[in-house]
Amino acid sequence: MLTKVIVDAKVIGQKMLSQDVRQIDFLAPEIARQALPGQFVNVQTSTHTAPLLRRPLGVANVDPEKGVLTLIYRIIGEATHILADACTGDRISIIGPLGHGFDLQAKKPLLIGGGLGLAPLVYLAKNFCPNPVEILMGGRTKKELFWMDIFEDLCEAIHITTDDGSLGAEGTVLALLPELLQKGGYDCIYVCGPEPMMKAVVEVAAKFEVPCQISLEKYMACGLGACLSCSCGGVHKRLKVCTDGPVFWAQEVKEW
Amino acid sequence: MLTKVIVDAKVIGQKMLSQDVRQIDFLAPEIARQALPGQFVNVQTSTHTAPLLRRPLGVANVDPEKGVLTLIYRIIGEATHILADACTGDRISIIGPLGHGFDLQAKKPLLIGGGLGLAPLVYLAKNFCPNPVEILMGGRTKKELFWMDIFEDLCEAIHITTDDGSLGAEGTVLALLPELLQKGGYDCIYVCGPEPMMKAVVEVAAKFEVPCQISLEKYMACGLGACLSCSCGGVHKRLKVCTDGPVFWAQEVKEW
Amino acid sequence: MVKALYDNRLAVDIAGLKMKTPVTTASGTFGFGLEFQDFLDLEKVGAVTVKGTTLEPRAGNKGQRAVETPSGMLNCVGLENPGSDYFIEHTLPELKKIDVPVIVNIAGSTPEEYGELAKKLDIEGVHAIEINISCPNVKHGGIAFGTCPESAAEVVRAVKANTGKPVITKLSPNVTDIVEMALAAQEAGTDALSLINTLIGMKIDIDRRKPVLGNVMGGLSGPAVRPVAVRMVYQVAQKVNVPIIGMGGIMNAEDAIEFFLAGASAVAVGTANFCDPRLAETICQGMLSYLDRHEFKNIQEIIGLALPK
Amino acid sequence: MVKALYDNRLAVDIAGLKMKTPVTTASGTFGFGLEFQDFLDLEKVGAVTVKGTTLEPRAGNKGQRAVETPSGMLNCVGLENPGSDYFIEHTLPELKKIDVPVIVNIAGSTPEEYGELAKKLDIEGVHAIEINISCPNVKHGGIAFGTCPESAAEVVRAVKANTGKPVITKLSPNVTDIVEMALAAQEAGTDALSLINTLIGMKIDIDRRKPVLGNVMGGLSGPAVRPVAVRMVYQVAQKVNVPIIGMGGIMNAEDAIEFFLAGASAVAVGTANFCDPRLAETICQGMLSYLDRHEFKNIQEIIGLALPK
Ligand SMILES: Cc1cc2nc3c(=O)[nH]c(=O)nc-3n(C[C@H](O)[C@H](O)[C@H](O)COP(=O)(O)OP(=O)(O)OC[C@H]3O[C@@H](n4cnc5c(N)ncnc54)[C@H](O)[C@@H]3O)c2cc1C
Ligand SMILES: Cc1cc2nc3c(=O)[nH]c(=O)nc-3n(C[C@H](O)[C@H](O)[C@H](O)COP(=O)(O)OP(=O)(O)OC[C@H]3O[C@@H](n4cnc5c(N)ncnc54)[C@H](O)[C@@H]3O)c2cc1C
Ligand SMILES: Cc1cc2nc3c(=O)[nH]c(=O)nc-3n(C[C@H](O)[C@H](O)[C@H](O)COP(=O)(O)O)c2cc1C
Ligand SMILES: Cc1cc2nc3c(=O)[nH]c(=O)nc-3n(C[C@H](O)[C@H](O)[C@H](O)COP(=O)(O)O)c2cc1C
Ligand code: FES
Ligand code: FES
Repeated sequence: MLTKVIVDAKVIGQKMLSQDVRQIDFLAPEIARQALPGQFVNVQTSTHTAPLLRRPLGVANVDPEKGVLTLIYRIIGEATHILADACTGDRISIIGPLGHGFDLQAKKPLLIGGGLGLAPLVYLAKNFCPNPVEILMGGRTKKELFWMDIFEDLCEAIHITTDDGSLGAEGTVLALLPELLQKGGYDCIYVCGPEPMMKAVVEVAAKFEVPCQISLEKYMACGLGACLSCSCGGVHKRLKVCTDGPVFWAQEVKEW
Repeated sequence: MLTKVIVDAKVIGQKMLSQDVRQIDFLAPEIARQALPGQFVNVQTSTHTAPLLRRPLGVANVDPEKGVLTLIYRIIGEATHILADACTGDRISIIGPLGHGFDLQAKKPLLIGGGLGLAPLVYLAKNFCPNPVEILMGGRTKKELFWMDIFEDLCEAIHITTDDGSLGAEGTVLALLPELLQKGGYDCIYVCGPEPMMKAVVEVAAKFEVPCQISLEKYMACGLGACLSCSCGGVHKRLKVCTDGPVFWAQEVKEW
Repeated sequence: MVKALYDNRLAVDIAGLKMKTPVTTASGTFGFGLEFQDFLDLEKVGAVTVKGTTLEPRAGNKGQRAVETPSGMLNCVGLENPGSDYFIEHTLPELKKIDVPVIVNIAGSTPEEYGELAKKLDIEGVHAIEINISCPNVKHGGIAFGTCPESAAEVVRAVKANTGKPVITKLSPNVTDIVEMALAAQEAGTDALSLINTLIGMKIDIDRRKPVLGNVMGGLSGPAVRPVAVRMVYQVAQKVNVPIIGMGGIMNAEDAIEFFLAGASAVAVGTANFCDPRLAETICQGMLSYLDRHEFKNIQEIIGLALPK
Repeated sequence: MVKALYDNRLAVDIAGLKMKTPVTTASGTFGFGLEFQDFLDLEKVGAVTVKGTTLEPRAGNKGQRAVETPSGMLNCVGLENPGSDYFIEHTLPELKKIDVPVIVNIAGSTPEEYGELAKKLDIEGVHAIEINISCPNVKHGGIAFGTCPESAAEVVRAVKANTGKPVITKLSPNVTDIVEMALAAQEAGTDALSLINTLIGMKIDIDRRKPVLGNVMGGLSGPAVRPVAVRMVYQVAQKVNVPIIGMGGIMNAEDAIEFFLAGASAVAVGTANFCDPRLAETICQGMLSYLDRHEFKNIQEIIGLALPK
């Protein structure tokens, strides 16, 4: 069984992916060796009382041999601003791996992501390699699609949409999805992104009868299944996003 | 008239004076040019809400030409721990110069200090140079007396007491004070240190009829004379340590 | 010119008290305003609310009077002030030289004392009276006026009977039902409400094994209490029809906007003055950006927008 | 062995509930304890206080349920729990395998419901009942039991009449007079008190211009509220003779010691479990160092030391 650990992880590098998105690498062998695609960690950015709570961030990649844990995050508020100031050598308390990850049985998967939802899909894509993986990603403008560089080596095909048409097809992922599902022969969809995107994808997937896994994001206080901040309605039972998820089969979740 | 300013001062260096005492130098020309011995500044160590308040630290030295402000502080709690982590180049918000400093008219001054009370005496001693200055300092053990190196070039004579006798005379500054006052011909005493030390010095000074200036320390929330956290009883009126002081003539303060 | 600067978009009128910006200063955290002149232009502050004033001078509490707590602070200054005569003779003339409304925060031990104080302050240069009812009522065993609707109402009536200035009643948050207190003050004739005063708290020095504060307990203020303050403004705004001045832990424009959305018509900067003495002036820039970003014509338009429809 | 480890210096007896260490977990912040087993040894926790349990399962509140605030957090989980039957059948057997006392926190909408729940839980494996009285009293227009002495007493009596276990009444801080509430619970027969529950607060999303929490208001917890919690324990300890479990913002051993000095006989770690899931175990080391440093024989010796003589 997996064990959750709490470690003082050493920052070993930080990289600017775009103006407000960073990749941070930690030396955290206990987590790197165990974490599965779709799981997350809970990061403490301050040893003072403000910010107080840990922040959940998806596992964007691991190198189990070197013990490296990679996270990709958007600088958005207090905690992520502090994280962006972390220097190589700093120690940051991380709890993980948390939650349960993606079901990895697919033979011909289609990954769909938008925004920072693409972060966990990196590790997922890597996990499918060398089997062919396709990804459909949506962004606002081509500036957001630095993700292309990341997925280039991991995916056989990258399908792109942008709201303004500055790269790929114009519109949301829905502009390409029906066509892809019609022709692609995918046996599973993995989607992670903003709620409206996921809801729309789930609907289309259902129409095409392709099984679909979704990765939910809810405000989390504990990440351990203890506080019920993150619960949502499942079929005949309540679900906790932090422990029963964040990854669910679309049909498991009734109310999100 | 002096103007108080608020500046984002650049850290230009930090030096370890002992295990828990640091000297930090800032580029803060507006403050360095104005500050007088005995004044203090109010330092904000966090841009988050905890620690919330600024921390008062005495001006330990200035270089008005280079615009350098020097503080010497003991790492004791949350804010000073953060300060100790500041790196060259960091910006820290400082308000100053605050309070009113020492009266500098003495012809033959005796400075008396203990603990971090010695910090403001550095700038005071420098101010008297090249006139001869003597200092009497008390510490617990010789380890605390790294101050000697600092005052060496500034003072004509350094008198030392340690509680354990490991350096200088054994005991508190009172072990040497009466003798010094008898022989020294000082026309003013300047004392800054723990309250019991200052109270004892004031008593002895009164006996020998040597005028005495004291530098008080009270918990301060604003440092601007607005909140009345720091007030104490004067003769026929209330005094605010942060604006009427921190330096007072001993006889001005009735209740501290 | 202030008018040009703020375009009048931030102007508010609190029961006849005209403020160029909707930002005042919380009593006790801004001295008499004059202490902050090195840092800001008082004429760009909506109004200066001065330290609590009593009939006679008071020396306040002994011992340590303030201490930091997580995202907040405790104080037990205890109404130290030079008294109303000193204020009128020495401080008010200085304030009169500045083009900014002055709100005088008053405190007393009996309703009569409040009334007398209100009468004394019914003079030129004083633009409004704020009643601090978080003071012990000596007639009722020292229970604060602000925790009993009848006592609070009595104080409000005493003040209203003795002044022609707008009267603002400042509510204490240390009550089971803040709405009940607000309604009592409204019925007694208050022209406006301000809330919140400090929550009662304490800290113990574990090495000395004694309370840190000389007065044992003190008032908790700062961002730590903001969620309680916003909640109380939100509750009160739904039930009263007098304007509300919101305060409690405002550190920046975003925090101030929370109070407006909760139903406040003006706000006060308190503890944050100690962190950034310029805030009472500079906070307005952030509020203007917010209005721009969300395409509101003026601050009036956002008052109460988060209240239930 | 725990005994050897802590030397018995930290053992306390709360109205018959024997705890090896004086540290329990605040209800709702530690799940059912089992969630924390990767991080600590439950047998080294003084007692596990479980999430608030109701007769029937409850789904809790919709929308966002938690949000951080300065040095604190708001939650409106709203008593989501699988109900007492599920707890007794599925959770309790797991807890019984562990050598740690279990305190069951109970909640209801009527005194009768509380009584029925107490009776159901008067079984092996349950070591004490903690009554959460911060719940709306459906018979009295939804006003919380915990803000009215009579309603609180009614609940306490209903529970006492139905159980042989030690009964702990958990007080709400949202009252004008916490001592009055404590005395009402004591007179109604409670064996111990725990305080504080959360302060009511709220936060507004200024971009959406709506309350952040699905339930509009929520409970404020964490270090922000500690000064209020310590103050209330200090006030109550001077007036009651039942033991007190103190809580509210404890982040480390020093914070815990503040509560003992204020008169608590045990403490609970709440929100801090989210920051450091090991704390309920590791905090004891710090308390032992404190006892050593100040030459106290055991934790008993420091209880109430900061109270007026
Ligand atoms: C399971 C999970 C995985 C996530 N993975 C990633 C990721 O890989 N990369 C990434 O950039 N972001 C991810 N997020 C979102 C990330 O947690 C927030 O952006 C982050 O907490 C913001 O913190 P802040 O202090 O900088 O901003 P804040 O100002 O605190 O908040 C900014 C936004 O983040 C949300 N948020 C803040 N704290 C939490 C919390 N404790 N739980 C959930 N939401 C919160 C707020 O609701 C708000 O919308 C994930 C969230 C969850 C629940
Ligand atoms: C006018 C003045 C000048 C000072 N000059 C120096 C100096 O040159 N060097 C130096 O090392 N120290 C000086 N101090 C003391 C210094 O302010 C405290 O050591 C510092 O605030 C500790 O902050 P902290 O967060 O690290 O510790 P905390 O854990 O917050 O406190 C440690 C100790 O410092 C005291 N303290 C904390 N905050 C304040 C405050 N806002 N006002 C007054 N006391 C406080 C506390 O009461 C406690 O005793 C001075 C104090 C005053 C009032
Ligand atoms: C040091 C200090 C002194 C105060 N003095 C008074 C006072 O004299 N009269 C009063 O009504 N409120 C007084 N208050 C309360 C504030 O005006 C304000 O209501 C409270 O601090 C909440 O706002 P804040 O969190 O922004 O500080 C004082 C607060 C502080 C911190
Ligand atoms: C997420 C969460 C859920 C809570 N649920 C309950 C509950 O079910 N019953 C209860 O009596 N108290 C509940 N509380 C209150 C805590 O038990 C505790 O009294 C309060 O949080 C103060 O302690 P703290 O500041 O250490 O968290 C809850 C608190 C939080 C943060
Ligand atoms: S975040 Fe606490 S239960 Fe999921
Ligand atoms: S610290 Fe505020 S008046 Fe002196």
